[in-house]
Amino acid sequence: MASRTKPREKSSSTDAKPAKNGKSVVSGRGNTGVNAATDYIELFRQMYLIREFELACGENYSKGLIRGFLHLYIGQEATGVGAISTLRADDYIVSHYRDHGHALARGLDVNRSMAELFGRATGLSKGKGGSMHLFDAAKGFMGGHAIVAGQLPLAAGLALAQQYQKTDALTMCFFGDGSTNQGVYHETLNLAAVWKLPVLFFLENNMYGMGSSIERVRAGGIDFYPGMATYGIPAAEVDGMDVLAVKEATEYAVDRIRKGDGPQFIEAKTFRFTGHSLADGQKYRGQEEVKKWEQRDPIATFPEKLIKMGLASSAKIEAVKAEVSKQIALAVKFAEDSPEPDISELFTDVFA
Amino acid sequence: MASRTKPREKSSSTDAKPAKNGKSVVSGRGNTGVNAATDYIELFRQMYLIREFELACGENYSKGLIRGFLHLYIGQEATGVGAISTLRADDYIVSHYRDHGHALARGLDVNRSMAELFGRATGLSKGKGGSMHLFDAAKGFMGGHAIVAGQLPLAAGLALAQQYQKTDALTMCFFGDGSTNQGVYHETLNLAAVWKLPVLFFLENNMYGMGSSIERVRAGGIDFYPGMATYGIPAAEVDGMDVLAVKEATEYAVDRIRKGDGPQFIEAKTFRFTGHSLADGQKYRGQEEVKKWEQRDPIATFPEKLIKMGLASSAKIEAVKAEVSKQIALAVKFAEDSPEPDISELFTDVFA
Amino acid sequence: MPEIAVRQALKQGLEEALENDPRVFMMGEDIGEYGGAYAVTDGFLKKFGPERIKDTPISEQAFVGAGIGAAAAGLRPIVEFMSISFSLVAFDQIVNMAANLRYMSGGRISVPMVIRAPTGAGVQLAATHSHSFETWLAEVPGLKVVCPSNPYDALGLMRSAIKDDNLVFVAEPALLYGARGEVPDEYYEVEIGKANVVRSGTDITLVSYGYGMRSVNTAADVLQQRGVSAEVIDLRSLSPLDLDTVLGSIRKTNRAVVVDSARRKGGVMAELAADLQQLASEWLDGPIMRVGSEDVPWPYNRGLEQAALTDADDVLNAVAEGYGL
Amino acid sequence: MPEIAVRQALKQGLEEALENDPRVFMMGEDIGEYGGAYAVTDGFLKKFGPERIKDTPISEQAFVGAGIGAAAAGLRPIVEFMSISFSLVAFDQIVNMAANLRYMSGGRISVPMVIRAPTGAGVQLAATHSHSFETWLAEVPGLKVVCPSNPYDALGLMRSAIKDDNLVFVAEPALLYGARGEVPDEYYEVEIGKANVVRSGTDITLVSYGYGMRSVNTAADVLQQRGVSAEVIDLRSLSPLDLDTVLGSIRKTNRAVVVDSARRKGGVMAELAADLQQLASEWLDGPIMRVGSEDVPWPYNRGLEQAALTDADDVLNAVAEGYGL
Ligand SMILES: Cc1ncc(C[n+]2csc(CCOP(=O)(O)OP(=O)(O)O)c2C)c(N)n1
Ligand SMILES: Cc1ncc(C[n+]2csc(CCOP(=O)(O)OP(=O)(O)O)c2C)c(N)n1
Ligand SMILES: [Mg+2]
Ligand SMILES: [Mg+2]
Repeated sequence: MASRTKPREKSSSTDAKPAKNGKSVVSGRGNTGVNAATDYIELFRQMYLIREFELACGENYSKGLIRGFLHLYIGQEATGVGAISTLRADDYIVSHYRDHGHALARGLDVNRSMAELFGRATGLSKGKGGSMHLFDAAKGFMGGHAIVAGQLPLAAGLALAQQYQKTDALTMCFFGDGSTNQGVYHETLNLAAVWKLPVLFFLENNMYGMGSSIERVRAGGIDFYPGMATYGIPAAEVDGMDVLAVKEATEYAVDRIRKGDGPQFIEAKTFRFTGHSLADGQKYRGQEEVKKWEQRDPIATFPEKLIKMGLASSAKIEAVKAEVSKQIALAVKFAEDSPEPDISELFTDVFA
Repeated sequence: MASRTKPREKSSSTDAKPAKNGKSVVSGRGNTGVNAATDYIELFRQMYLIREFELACGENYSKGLIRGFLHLYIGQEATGVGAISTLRADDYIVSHYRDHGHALARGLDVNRSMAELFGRATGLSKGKGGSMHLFDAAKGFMGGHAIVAGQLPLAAGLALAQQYQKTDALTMCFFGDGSTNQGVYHETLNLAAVWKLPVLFFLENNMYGMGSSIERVRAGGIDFYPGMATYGIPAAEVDGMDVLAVKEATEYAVDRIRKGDGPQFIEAKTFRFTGHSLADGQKYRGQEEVKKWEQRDPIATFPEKLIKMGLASSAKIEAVKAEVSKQIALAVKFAEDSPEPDISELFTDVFA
Repeated sequence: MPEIAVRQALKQGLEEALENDPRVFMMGEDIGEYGGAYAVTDGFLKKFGPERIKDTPISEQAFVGAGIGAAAAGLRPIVEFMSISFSLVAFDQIVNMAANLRYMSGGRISVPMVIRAPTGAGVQLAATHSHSFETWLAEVPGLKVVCPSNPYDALGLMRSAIKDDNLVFVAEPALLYGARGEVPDEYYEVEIGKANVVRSGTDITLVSYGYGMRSVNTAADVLQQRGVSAEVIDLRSLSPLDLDTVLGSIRKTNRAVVVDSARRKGGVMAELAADLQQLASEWLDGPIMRVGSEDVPWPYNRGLEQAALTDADDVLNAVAEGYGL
Repeated sequence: MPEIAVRQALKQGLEEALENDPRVFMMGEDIGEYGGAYAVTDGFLKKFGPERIKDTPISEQAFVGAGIGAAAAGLRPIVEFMSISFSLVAFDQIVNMAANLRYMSGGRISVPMVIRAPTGAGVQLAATHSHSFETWLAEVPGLKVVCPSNPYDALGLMRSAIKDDNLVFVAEPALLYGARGEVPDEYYEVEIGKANVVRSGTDITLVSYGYGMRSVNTAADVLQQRGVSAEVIDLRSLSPLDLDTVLGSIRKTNRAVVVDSARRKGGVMAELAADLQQLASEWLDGPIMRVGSEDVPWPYNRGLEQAALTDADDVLNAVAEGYGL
C-alpha cells in the first residue's frame, strides 16, 4: 500500500519526453481560442473556480437542489487545468462522469453548467443531462459520459474525423484508473494505435475506482504507462498535483500528435480528496492517506509557489479568490432562479 | 511482413522457463487419465488423427453433409496435441470454434465428434451444436465457442471453481491471435491475474484472424507474450510446429499453475494451411507464405525426426496411418448411418 | 410478523444461502470493502471472507463470464451488477454464453447462477443509468427473470433463484430498496413462474410487477372509491410468464390493463398483451390496454423524469379509455 | 428493369454514397482485403482506398464507438458487423452512446451513421450465430431500424439510411443476399418509416418484413387458391413502425396475422400486435394472430432448425385458427 499512499512528485516516461516542473507556461504554440491559459494567474483562477464550483455543488446536493449521482473533482484540479490549457479551439475534449473540472477548464459557461446540475431549462442540455453528462459541442466539449470507459471509442472516432479531414486538430480523452479494466479501453487503445489517430489518452490515476484501490483490482501494479509499449503508444507519467508539470508534459504530447505521430498516453498521478460520489462513506480507506495527499493540494501549493517565486502577490491571489467566489455565488443564483424545462422538452432531441 | 512470413523455430519467454526442443515426453508428472500421450507414437497418432479427421470434414462439407461454418485445424496439430498431452483427467479445456483438434487431442469419441458435425442424434450434443460447439463435459471438454474471445471468462470461471474447491486441477484455454483485440480478453487476463486463478491461457498465433494479418490489426507487433508483464502473468513463446517443444513448454507452465502460482500464458507460433473456413478464398495472402510454413508440417516432419532418431520405424508410422485412416472412414460411416435427431429434441435442454 | 425493507429481505436471502451452502459465493464491484452500492451486501466481507465475497475489477464481461464458468463447474455463484444499465456491456456473456450452454452441450452443462441488479428509472440518473434491461433478458430462452415488488417476494424469490439449476436474473427495482413490508419468520419460498393475485376483484384485471405495482395499487384504491373492483396481479416472474393466472382473472373480469414502469414500447407488457388478446379474445369486453413509460431516453430533470414515468393516473386513464370505468 | 440480387443492391447503394459524398466511409472486419464476409464490399478497397474502406481489428466496441464519434464530428460512417450476433458485444455503444447522445446534449450532437449487419437464422450456424437483435434495437428511442426483403427495398432503404441524420441500423437477412428482383435504373429512395402494401386484398391482412416475407407471400398464394384474398404488408422499417398503413388495411380486411422469422416471443410483432389490438379493436373480427419462430436456442441440425423457423404453414395455421379461413 505504501507505494499508493505516498504521493509522487517526479515524472517518468517510457517514450515521451519526461515532464519537468517547467517554468514557461506561455507556450505560444498556437494556444489561441477557447480557453488557453495565458499566464499563471489564469491557471490558478481556473483551479480555484473548479474548487469553488465543486464546493457549491456539494452544498446544493445536500439541499436537494442537485440530484442523481454527483462526482466531485476536488483534489484533481491541477490535472484537468494543466492538460486542457494546452488545447486549441478546434480540438475536442471527451470526459467521463467526473466532468465538472474538465468542462470549466475548457471555458464552458459557469452559469449554464450549474444550471444543468440543477436540471434547469437554461442548463447546457436544458436539464436533460445533469452532472454526469455535461456537453457543449460548440466548444468541442463532447461530454460527460457515465458508462465507465464508454467514452474512449467516441474520442477515437472524433480523432478519426480530425485525421480524415486532414487537420492537425486532436482529441483529448479523460478517464480514470478503474476504467482501464473495462474491455473497451483495450480495444480503443489498439484501434487508435493501428490507425495512428490524433488522440491523447489522459489517465487521471487517482488511486481508486469507487471503493477499490488499484492494487485490489489490477495485477500489474499502480503504474499504467509502462504497459503502453504493448500498444506501441508513447506514454509518460506526470505529477497530477503540479499544474505546470501537467501542462508541460501535455504540451509535449500534443505537439507530437499534431505532427502526425499518432496517439499518446499520459498518466497523471492524482487524488480525489472527497468520496467517489456524494453517497460514499469512504469505509475503504483511511484518513491519513487522504491527509497526506491534501498537503499537496494545488489550490494551496500553487499560489504559495507563485508568491515565493515573486510571480504573484498575495493580494492578487486574494483578489482572484474573491472574484471567483462572487462568480460562483452568481452561478448558483442563476441556476436557482432559472425555470424548469417545459414538459414538452421530454419529447424533443430524440431524433434529428 | 518478413517477420510474419518466416516461421520461427526458437522459443523465448518473459518469465517462464524457455521451452527447449525437449526429448523426454514421458514426464510422469501426474499425467494419468483422459488422454496423456505416453509416447512419441501416440503424439504422432493424435496429430495424424486430427489431420485425417479434418480432411474428411472438408470432403463432407463439399458434399453438403456438414454445413454451417467449418474451420479446420490443419497445420496447427502439433500445438493442440503437445499442449493437451500435459493435462490430467480433472483438468478442463475450453476452446473456440476451431475446436476439432483440441477435442480429438482430449480423446473425445471420434465417431460422436463426426456425428455432431453431421448434425446427427448420435453426436456429442445430439446435433444441436455442430462443428463450432463441440462439448464433452464428462471429459472436461467445455466447448467449442464461436463468439470470438467469449470463451475466456468461461475458462477463468472454471478455474475459479477449481481454486475454490482447493484442488490442484487447472483449466487450459485456447484462443487465436485475432481474438486478443476483443475487450473481454483484456478483462479476463487481469481478473485471472488478480485472483491468481489456475488457468493456462494458450494463444495459438497462426498469424491471421480470418483475412487480417496481425500487423494490419495490432499495433504492438506479432509477439503477444511480452505484453503479459502488464498483467503480471508469466509468459512464454514456443514453436507451435514442434510438438515436443509445445509439450515441454506447457508442462513447465502447468507445473507452476498446479503449485498455485496463478495464471500462465503460452504463445505458440503456428499456421493454418487452409482458409479461415471453407468459405475462404484466401485473397489476402500469397501462396509462398503458405508453402513456407507447409515445409514445417508436423505431420511430415515429426515422423521423419522419429525415424532419424531411431525411435520409430517407417513401417510403424505407416501402420499408425493405416489404422487412423480406417478409424476416420468408420467415423464418417458412423455419422452417415446415424439418425437425425427427433424433432422433439428442439425443445429439450433449454432449461435444467 | 416483522416488517423489513426490500434491501434487508434480499440480504437475508443471500446471507442464508452463504451460511447453508458452501457452493454459494458472491462477486461484484465494490460488494465487499465498500459494502455494496445499495448496501445489500454490507458486512458480508467481514462475515464470509474474501474467498466468498469477491470484489471485482470494473470488468463486467469477465466476472459475469467467470460466474458462468464457476456455475458450469458446479458452484452456485451470485453475481451483482452495480446497475442493470451496466449489464449491457456483458450481454454477450449472458445471452450467448449462459443461455445457450445447456442447449449447445446437449443438456450436459447447466448454469445454476443468480445475477442480481438494481433496475429502473426514477432517481434522476439520466439516460445511460436508468435502463430496465430485464425486459430484454426475459425474451431469451434458457434464462429465467424475476422482479420482486415487496420484501416478502424479494426474500422468497431470492431463495428460489439460488436453488434453481438455471441462470435466474433478479431485477431489483432501485426505487424499492427502502420499501417495507411484512416477512414471516418461518421459511417459505416464492415459486418462480407463478404470478400473485395481490387483491381480488371482479370488474377489471390490472397486471404489473416491480415498481409498476405502486401505480397499479394506487389506481386500484382510487377505482375502489369509485365503486370499481379491480383484481390486481403481480407477475413477480417475467420469464417464465404465468399466463394462466392472468387468463383466469380475465375470464372473471373481462377487462385488463397491463402496466410497466419501464418504457411502453416492447418489453414484457407487449408480449403479455399480444398473448392475452389472442388467448382471452372470447372473454374480453375490449382491448388489452397497455401502459408504460414514455418512449424517450430518460431525462435528468426531475419534472421531466416524473412525466416520463408511469404513474397511477396513466393507469386510470387507460382504464377509462379502454373500458369507460 | 434489370434484375439483381440483394447483395448487389446493397453494394450499389454503398458505392453511390462513397462516390458522391466524401464524408462517407466504411469500417468493419475484413471488409477490405478479404472483400467482406458476404462479399457486399468486394472490390471497394481497390476502388476507394484504405482511408475510406477501413479494415478493423475484431474490436466491435471500439470501431462502432469510433463510428459514433466520427458521425458526431460530421462524417457519415457506415459500419459493418460481420453478423448481427456480434453486435451484442457492442450494444452498450449503440444503445447507451449513439441513441442517447442527441438527447443528453440537448439536441446539439447528431449521429448520422449507418450500421449494417446480416441477420437471422436458417444457415445452420447454431445458437450463438443466428440472432435477430434488430428486434431489440427497434425498441430503443433515438435509433431507426430497417430491414429489406428484396433488392428494390435494399437499395432504396440504403439510400435513405445514408442520407438520414440519425443512426439507422440496416438489418440484412442473411438468407436473402442472393434473392433477386427488379431494380429501376432511375434514382429512387424508400422512405424510412413507411410500410409497403405488397399485394392488396380484402379478406385478411398479413404483416411481416425481411425473411418473414417469404412465408407470408407463399401463404398468400395458397390462400388465393382457396379463394381468400390476402393483403400483404412489408413493414420495411421496424422503427419507426408504420402503424397507419397496417391500421388502414385492417379497417378493410378486419383480420390480421403478424409474422416474424425471428423468435415469436417479444420483438417487433409483440409490439405490433399489442398496439393493433388496442387501436383497431373496433374493426377486428378476431384477435391479432402472432406467428414467429420457436422460443428455443437455434439448433445446428438442419431438420431442427427448419422446424424452429417460421414457414408458410405456420402462417396458414394462424389464419385458420384465428379466423377460420
Ligand atoms: C460499465 C460500468 N460499470 C460500473 C459503473 C459504476 N461506476 C461508476 S464510476 C466507477 C468507478 C470508476 O473509477 P475510475 O475509472 O478510477 O474513475 P474515478 O471515479 O476515480 O474518477 C464505477 C465502478 C459504471 N458507471 N459503468
Ligand atoms: C465477436 C465476434 N466478432 C467476429 C466474429 C467473426 N469471426 C469468427 S473467427 C474470426 C477470426 C478470429 O481469428 P483468430 O482469433 O486469430 O483465430 P483463428 O481463426 O486464426 O484460429 C472472426 C473475425 C466472431 N465470431 N465473434
Ligand atoms: Mg479513479
Ligand atoms: Mg488466428
